[in-house]
Amino acid sequence: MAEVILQGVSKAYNGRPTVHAVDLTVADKEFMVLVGPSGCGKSTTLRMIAGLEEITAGRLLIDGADVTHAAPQKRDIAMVFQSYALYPHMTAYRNMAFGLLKTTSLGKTEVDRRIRAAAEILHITHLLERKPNELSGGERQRVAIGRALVRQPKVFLFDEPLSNLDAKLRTRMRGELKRLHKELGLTVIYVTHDQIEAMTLGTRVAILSQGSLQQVGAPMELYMRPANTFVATFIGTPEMSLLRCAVKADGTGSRLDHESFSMVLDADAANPDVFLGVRPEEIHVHPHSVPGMARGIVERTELIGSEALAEIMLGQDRITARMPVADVPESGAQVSLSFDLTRARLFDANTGRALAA
Amino acid sequence: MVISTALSARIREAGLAYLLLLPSLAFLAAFTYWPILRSIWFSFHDVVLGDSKIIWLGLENYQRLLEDRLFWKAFGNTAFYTVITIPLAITCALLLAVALDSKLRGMAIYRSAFFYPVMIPSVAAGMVWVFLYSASYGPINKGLSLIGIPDTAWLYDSKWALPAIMVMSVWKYSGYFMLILLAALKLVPSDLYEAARLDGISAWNRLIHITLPLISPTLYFVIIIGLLHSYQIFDYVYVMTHGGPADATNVLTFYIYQNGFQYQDVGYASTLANVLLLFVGGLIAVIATVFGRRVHYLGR
Amino acid sequence: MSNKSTFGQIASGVSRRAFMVGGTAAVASAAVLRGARAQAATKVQFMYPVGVSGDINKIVSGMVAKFNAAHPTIEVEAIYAGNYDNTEQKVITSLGVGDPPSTWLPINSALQTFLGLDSLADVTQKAKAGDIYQDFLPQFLDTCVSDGKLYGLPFQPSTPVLYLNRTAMKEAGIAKAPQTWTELLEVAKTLTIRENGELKRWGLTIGGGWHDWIFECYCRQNELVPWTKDKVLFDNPAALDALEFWVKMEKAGVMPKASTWEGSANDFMAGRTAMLYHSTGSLTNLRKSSKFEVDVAFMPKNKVFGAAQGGGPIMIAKKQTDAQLEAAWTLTQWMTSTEVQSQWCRDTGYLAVRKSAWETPEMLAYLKEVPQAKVALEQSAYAGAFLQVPGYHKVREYLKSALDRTLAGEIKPDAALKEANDASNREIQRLLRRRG
Amino acid sequence: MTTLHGQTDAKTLPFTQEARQPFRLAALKRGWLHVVMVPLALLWLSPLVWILVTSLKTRTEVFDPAAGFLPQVLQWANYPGALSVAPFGIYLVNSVLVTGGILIAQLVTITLAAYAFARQTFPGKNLLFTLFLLQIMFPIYATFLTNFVTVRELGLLNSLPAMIVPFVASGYGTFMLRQSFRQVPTELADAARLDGCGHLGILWHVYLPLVKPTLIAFGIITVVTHWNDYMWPLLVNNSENVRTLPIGLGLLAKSDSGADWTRLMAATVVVVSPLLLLFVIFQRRFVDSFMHAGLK
Repeated sequence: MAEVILQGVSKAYNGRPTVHAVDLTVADKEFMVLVGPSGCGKSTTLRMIAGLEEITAGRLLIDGADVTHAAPQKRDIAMVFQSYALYPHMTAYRNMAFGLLKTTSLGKTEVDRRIRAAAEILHITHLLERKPNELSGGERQRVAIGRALVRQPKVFLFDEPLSNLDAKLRTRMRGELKRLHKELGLTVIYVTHDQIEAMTLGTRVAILSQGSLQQVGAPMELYMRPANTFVATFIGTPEMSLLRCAVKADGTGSRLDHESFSMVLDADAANPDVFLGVRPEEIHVHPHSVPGMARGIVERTELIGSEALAEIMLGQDRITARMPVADVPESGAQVSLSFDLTRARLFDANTGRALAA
Repeated sequence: MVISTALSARIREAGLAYLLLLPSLAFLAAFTYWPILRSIWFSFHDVVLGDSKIIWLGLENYQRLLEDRLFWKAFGNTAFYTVITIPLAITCALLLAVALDSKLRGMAIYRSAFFYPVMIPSVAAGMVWVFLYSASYGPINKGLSLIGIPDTAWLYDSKWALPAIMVMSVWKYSGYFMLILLAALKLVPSDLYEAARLDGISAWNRLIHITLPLISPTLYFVIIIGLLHSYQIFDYVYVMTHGGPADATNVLTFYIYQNGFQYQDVGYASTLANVLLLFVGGLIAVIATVFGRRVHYLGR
Repeated sequence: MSNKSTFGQIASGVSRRAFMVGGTAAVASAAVLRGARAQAATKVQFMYPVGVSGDINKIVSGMVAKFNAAHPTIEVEAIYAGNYDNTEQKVITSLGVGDPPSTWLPINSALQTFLGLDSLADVTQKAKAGDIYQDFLPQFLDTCVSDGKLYGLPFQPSTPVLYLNRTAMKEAGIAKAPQTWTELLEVAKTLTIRENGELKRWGLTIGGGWHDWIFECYCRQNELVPWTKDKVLFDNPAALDALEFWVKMEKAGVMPKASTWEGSANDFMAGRTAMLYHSTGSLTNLRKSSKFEVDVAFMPKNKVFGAAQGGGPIMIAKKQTDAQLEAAWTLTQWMTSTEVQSQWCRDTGYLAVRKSAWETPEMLAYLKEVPQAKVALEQSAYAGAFLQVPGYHKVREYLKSALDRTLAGEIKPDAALKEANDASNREIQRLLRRRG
Repeated sequence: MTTLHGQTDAKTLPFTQEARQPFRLAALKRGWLHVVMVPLALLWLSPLVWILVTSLKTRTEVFDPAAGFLPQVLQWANYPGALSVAPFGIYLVNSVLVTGGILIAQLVTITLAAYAFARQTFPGKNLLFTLFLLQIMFPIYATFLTNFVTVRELGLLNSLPAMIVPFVASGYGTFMLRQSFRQVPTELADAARLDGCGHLGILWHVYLPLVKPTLIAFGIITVVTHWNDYMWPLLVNNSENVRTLPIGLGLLAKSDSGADWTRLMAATVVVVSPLLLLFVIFQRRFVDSFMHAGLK
């Protein structure tokens, strides 16, 4: 098991750049999730790590060795594909054995031992003699993972492996993957477009947008301290509300002015134009008019079981608040709002970057 | 340094590709391109088979072609044959393939029944159909008389001789296209049909909206091959009618053969062959642009 | 289960070995044969078509084997080359690369084509040294003559004849074959059967595909040889008269507008047509394959009897060593010798080229058994060569197209013949210009 | 183990099979399909029936309208009669060698070329592909003259290779196989690369097994085409020991006197039988191969 280092890794197709100088270090035994909307370059980055795509510029190191231009099989990695890519003409057993026999000089008994062991872990021992078209989606998924496991590679690469499964199965496989990672101490790089998957699986998460790395960090860190508005809105459901405000000097300190409220800022802010980012759970809704508080009109409410969401128009901005079901205001009602400013985040309105709090 | 490594990888890739093409290209060069080049050169000359004397003619052969009544007749016959027979045979083949792409009892027999005509040597097949088409004692006329259609000597009649050969071609080649389409149908993933069935889509719509798009690469292939296969009509014309009666069945490939081998007029035959090549090439280019773009590849 | 597969392996192993041994044996025996004559034998090829019976392949091989046995210094290789067209193409292709066979058997019409390629050995002097000019039937020998010089020897001549369904004629009360065009039309009318306007039997069919050959016979019956060695005369009134007679027969509803060579023979055998113009070469096939009695008659005359000869001579390549030329000539003479011709005639139905061949005891016995065979011989007295012009293939196509279109009613006879005539002469001129 | 496997197949396949039918047919509907297919198949088969029946008739029976459809007495002698016109044994061996030679050579050349066209990027790809198609677009008779000269200069006239070399490359096969290769999901190739396969390894382990139906279809077609080749073999070969079956057939389909029907049909049966047999065997393999390869 080993560390993976990307240094300024870039990809261009026919001169058109698709991945821009990504710097990323994946530590040993880490579960690193690459997440982003479709077309953000996450799969391309993964395929570059796998050696399936050429690296246009930059360096890639696995376990200290420069493998920027090494052939895929020389990188000591294994990959699980979105469609599983099981060889349809081979049994599950042969699918798992094929790469081992091609890339290693292991004897038949050792190969068999590894396959049996992996099958045991994945509970697919009884499926080994079947061909892929005789397996269900979840079973194929396990075989595909098994094929990667038996290789005992330094790094596991997963390319949206759960996206072909139904919701229930997906949750179960998620738990299973987490278990495997923990029990076997794997180094994993995992691509998904699903932020919940990213948050639940990753020891760290790397967020990509338009070919550029936006932020890398532990899931909660990303949630609490997004580096920019993209990360802020991408992570978390419902998404963070952004309120357009102006910072004004005010003798001793600064004030944050919104069209429907104004408040004192503890710190100075260099920029006059900012976004105030507030998560739904940081907004408190008061049914009655409270003097000095911002006032908004409830547009829409949604009950989602244990709690409720309300969309509220605050001047020109629409914000989403979360609250206990009992406290739900009626649509069209005027409400007073207060924000839990201990976790308030300010973003530069022009660059979207987070401002030091 | 890094970039040059990437570049060299690409050069290696291209080098391997050329290496893979080399065996084919070597043989194509010797037995296809060289004859085509010679044919282009011949077409500007008076060349007689068996005679080493070659006389420069310039464009005379091409001029002759424009004024050649039989060339235009053969051209028209070829076009007529192609335009009718190919769609007919392919439709027939498609329906057969779809019908036979299931676990029907006696499948082996059906498949063999529709494919065997491809295997009958054209000499023999042509002769058999000469008999089938005979007036009065021919089985086809006997059959047709049952439904009140009067006796016709199909191959003796300049109106019917070409359509008769076309019907025979459908018999001979449907099985051939069927086989290729059947191979393609085997590759269509089953879950697509399941999904469509769950959506309550009718069998006909499944054929049109799922099967056809999914086998479109093969269908595209079959259409082009069908077009080129219309060359095969030569065999039947040669055996059954020799281009007659009244040139009604003279088609371009037969006319090229006649000029090149029977008349030993190699220069003119080459001219005809070049014109046919241009024509068919143009037609394929049209098909490729119109149809090729709409082909769906499963493998992206 | 495992037993069975082992057995299978052994069996297939054995059969493969047997196959290999067989292959080796065949090669070995061929090698031995060659080795035996290796020392001084002159190698000569004979390229021939198969026109009337698949057995010809066997017969020719047998003849050549016999010849080789009798001539230890000559080794003849018999090469089957398809039909007449294929044979001609094969010979001409090999001529093109300067490597022609020593001898070959084309259709007699190809004479000018081969002369145009300067490929034929002149055997006039050699022939004069023997009895050829005395014993060969002159009408056959003439097919090998151009400008008074002899190129090769006739080997298997044929002519069209009129085949008659004797049974049908008896039923219709017709006692004898039609002698003239007028009688032909009358008899054909009588023999034509229609039921409720639908045709059941034609009176007459002219074998399609070679109907230009039969048309030349009609021209000759009008005292016209419709060609000279450098032009055709299709626009001659005598030719027009012949075509108009065809149109008249077609209009009278006694014969089909067109047919094919295979189809017309089938039609006759199936009783779809009562009379048929076809080659003498078809005699055996028609006689053996028809349920009824088949009779053969002269083609009816108009002004005179007349016929054009099909079939072919053996030609000898010009470009070869003297030894080969000598060997080729020996072969050609042997193939056209009295005994061989008598046998060949009886085996195939082609006409024997020597007078003496017709007088051998075997031949006399055969004629007694198959008197029809004699008709073609007698008719051949009125026969000449068929369309010996340069580029005869193309000329044939022009003429056939003209005949077809006329009978189909697409064009008037005079216009059709004029068109065919002009197109043909243009083509001949084109080829002659090359030569000159 | 094999048996166990077989059982698994038997249990699961009918399900997959059923599922992948475009028209799911209840038993009744199946019956209807037969109602359509049986007459159609019979119609298609009728010329074959005529060939078989005629091959067993006497010559007079063939065209005698009164003779009835079936022969009075089965004339088995037509078969030895047909075979006696030429050394069919040698012809058969040659046909097998020539057809087999062409097939093997073509499978090698088209597999390599089709892979390059389907899955590799290189300059001039489209131009080269068009050049491959030229082979099918140019009328074959127009190449005979030049190829005759070439074959002669190679010293191959009158030999089995003369009948093979012009057909070693196949634009047709390349095209057909390229279409199939392009239908194989690219992820499978990626997976194989990670499993340590180079281009040739991917070709051999992934692409070829998956396009087996296409390979078999192509094989059948090319075998049939060259098995029945007439003009070219006739042109380049002279001696009996290098001739092929269709030449023997040509002996019976004579030009001068009308065909020798009974023996021609007997010879046709003889020439076609090996092919028909192969087809019946391979069309099973054709079905099987898809069952195990069914792409997902």
